[in-house]
Amino acid sequence: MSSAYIPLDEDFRVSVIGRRLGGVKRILPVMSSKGGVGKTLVSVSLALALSDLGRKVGLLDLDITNPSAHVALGMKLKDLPEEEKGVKPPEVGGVEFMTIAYYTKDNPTPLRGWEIDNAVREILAITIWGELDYLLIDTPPGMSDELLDVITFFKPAEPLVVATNSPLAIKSVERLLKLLKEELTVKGVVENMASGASSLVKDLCTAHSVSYLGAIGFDPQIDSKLGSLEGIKSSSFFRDVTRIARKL
Amino acid sequence: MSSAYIPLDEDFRVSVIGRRLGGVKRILPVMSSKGGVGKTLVSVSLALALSDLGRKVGLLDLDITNPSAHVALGMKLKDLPEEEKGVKPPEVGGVEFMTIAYYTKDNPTPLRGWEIDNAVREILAITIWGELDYLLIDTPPGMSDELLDVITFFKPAEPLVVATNSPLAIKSVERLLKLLKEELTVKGVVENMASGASSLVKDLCTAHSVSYLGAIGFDPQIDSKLGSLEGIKSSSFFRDVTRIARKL
Amino acid sequence: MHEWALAEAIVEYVKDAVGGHRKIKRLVVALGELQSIDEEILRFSITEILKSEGMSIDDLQLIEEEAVLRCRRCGHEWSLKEVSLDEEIRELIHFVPEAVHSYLKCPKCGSRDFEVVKGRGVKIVEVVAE
Amino acid sequence: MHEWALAEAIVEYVKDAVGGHRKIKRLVVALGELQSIDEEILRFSITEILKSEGMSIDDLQLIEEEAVLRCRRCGHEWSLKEVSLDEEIRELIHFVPEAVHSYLKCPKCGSRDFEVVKGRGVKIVEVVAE
Ligand SMILES: Nc1ncnc2c1ncn2[C@@H]1O[C@H](COP(=O)(O)OP(=O)(O)O)[C@@H](O)[C@H]1O
Ligand SMILES: Nc1ncnc2c1ncn2[C@@H]1O[C@H](COP(=O)(O)OP(=O)(O)O)[C@@H](O)[C@H]1O
Ligand SMILES: [Mg+2]
Ligand SMILES: [Mg+2]
Ligand SMILES: [Mg+2]
Ligand SMILES: [Mg+2]
Ligand code: NI
Ligand code: NI
Ligand SMILES: [Zn+2]
Ligand SMILES: [Zn+2]
Repeated sequence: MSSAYIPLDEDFRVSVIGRRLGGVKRILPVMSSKGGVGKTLVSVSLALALSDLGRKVGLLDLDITNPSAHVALGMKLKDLPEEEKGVKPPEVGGVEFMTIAYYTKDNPTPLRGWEIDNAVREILAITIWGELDYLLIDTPPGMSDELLDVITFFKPAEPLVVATNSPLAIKSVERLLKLLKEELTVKGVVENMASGASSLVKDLCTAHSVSYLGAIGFDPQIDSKLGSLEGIKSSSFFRDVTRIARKL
Repeated sequence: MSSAYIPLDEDFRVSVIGRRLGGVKRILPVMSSKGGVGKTLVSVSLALALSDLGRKVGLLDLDITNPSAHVALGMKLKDLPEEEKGVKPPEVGGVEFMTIAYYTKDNPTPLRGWEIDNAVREILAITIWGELDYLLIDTPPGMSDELLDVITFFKPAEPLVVATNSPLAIKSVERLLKLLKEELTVKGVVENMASGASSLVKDLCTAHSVSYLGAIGFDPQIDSKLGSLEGIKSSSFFRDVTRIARKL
Repeated sequence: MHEWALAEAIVEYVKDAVGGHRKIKRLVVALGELQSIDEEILRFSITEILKSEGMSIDDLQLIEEEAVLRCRRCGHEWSLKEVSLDEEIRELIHFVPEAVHSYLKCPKCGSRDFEVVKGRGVKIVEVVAE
Repeated sequence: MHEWALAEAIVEYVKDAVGGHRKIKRLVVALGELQSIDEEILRFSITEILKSEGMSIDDLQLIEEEAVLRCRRCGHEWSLKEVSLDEEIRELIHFVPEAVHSYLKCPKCGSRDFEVVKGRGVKIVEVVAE
């Protein structure tokens, strides 16, 4: 069969990933098996907020079949990233930003799992990050290739898990916390679209002994501000995220 | 390599799928590459609404690594489905309901793409649906194995695409419509969490020549009603879904 | 008795494979250990279904295939003997073998990112028509 | 010149593969057609990086591998000659070969659910130390 996952020790690309991440102090994947809880907005805003706080920040969109961080950031995808002994992630709002969308250009890109895995390895092998204080990783929902690859290739990763107080999100996040805790240390849970009335997310953190990192309130304006850095930075969403950024 | 996708014509399970779906009049996958737009709530509510309207309905949760339709339906996952020359989907609220969660029991179930594909084929081969007017399929976000398998195995499928007016959802749905239209006829788009103020979803339908099937308003109560059939049926969400159900 | 459903699929496949032939000389089916298929029920089901299709079979071989699992993270290979899976969980895996990822971890490194290299479930090895 | 980054990965892998050896007798690398790797740049990069690591190489073979694609839906197999991919798109695929799914469909049935059977990208075929 041709459609196989290449074992890690037989893939030359894997040998260089450690070195590519060598200048990165902390790796924070933003995760949640539930879709639509705000992973993309949290990772984008957190990257911008940390950069505003004077840190060197990278952002990697690993939602390979549905990348959207560039839409939130308002990137036009016109130019290819510069090549210099590898691919230099273009800078946006002070953040080094890498996404497969530079190459797939908002076309539908249906990929089977092993193709996603292949794309992830390729991107990690060719992307030349500068010295970074933080590398944030936007991840897709579900519990499949991208997620497993994040656990495999980014060490030590400190996942930020995003949850809302919807019962469906709580159930998904519970399963994710269980999985993550088997393999690494979870940095904490961010509550999004918090209403104040529900303590479901806090209770979840207590039950699973993970830190509750703070809440982001529901921001009815946020959608209209996406695509503009000034827009995002003027939002109450961003103000709440900045409060969380200070704690990282 | 062992981890390969089995070619369709070499997989004995694939030979029986057509027959398993032989008694199903219409197949409606509920899709959206964007997470959290309401695929699960729409598929669950639509199944209940069509059943209330006197139709024979089946519901299949194909969100293999993050099944949640059973949570919305309040299924306890205690008993296994009955076996009788195959697996009979248990009935809930008049709907024949099948999910991998009967077997994975809300444990984390990280699966690589080819494993998801394998699970889908297995489930389709062993599930014995009764005569159905409608089979609704809940699908995961992204554009990977489950989605490609839905296109492969369910023919003729009439996808219902769920969108919200968030710019990130619009972009994802645009890519999905482009893909789907290459291979089949899209039944139409359902707008969820509609505010009335935005025409983004209607504009999308016009631009891509697909039907706009109707809007489901934002229902601040819906989360508190999940897990109870009476709860769901008493919601404004359900009222809006029923209006759409009548048009199918 | 969901073995009946798998037998139907096997017969459907075999019918295609042999074209119009009514007599099957040999059918070899591997039964992966992980799925704990009931060999007698499967044998009975295949034979009955073939009969109901007006077909006959000379030699139906059901061969067991030991399960081998390999960790994608650390490379460790193991068999089901190395781990404990109680009866109830085996029953769940019986229906959808991928459910194994809900219940097992690599015995060496604890990862669930392992794959079933061999012995997952039912596989047709050989079909020979008369 | 992102070939340099791939060359670094190749050398990293080769260093592991040959243990402490400083002299590479033969290194064979297949270049899948889909990725349009610049052979000369890759050769130059590998040689330079090996040198900077205090290593030498006798025989560096870069062999081209034709791309074969197969439709998962209809089974059709095809090569890049059968389809048109303009220069700009080849450049995008050059960086991440999976991007091919954004630009190509099966020439027979129109599906994007195809796979690259052969000739995707760079692959190490053989490493022989002195
Ligand atoms: N705090 C918030 N207030 C209001 N809307 C929000 C908030 N967070 C997220 N959203 C909405 O949810 C949508 C999905 O967010 P996104 O970051 O794309 O989630 P994910 O990446 O988890 O799928 C956004 O487009 C926005 O409409
Ligand atoms: N019409 C609505 N009004 C209010 N909240 C909604 C509505 N539709 C969905 N939601 C919220 O969005 C969450 C995600 O819905 P879900 O059906 O799980 O989306 P998906 O299956 O697309 O990921 C729900 O748990 C609920 O909190
Ligand atoms: Mg996202
Ligand atoms: Mg994204
Ligand atoms: Mg869902
Ligand atoms: Mg679901
Ligand atoms: Ni059985
Ligand atoms: Ni290049
Ligand atoms: Zn292991
Ligand atoms: Zn085809």
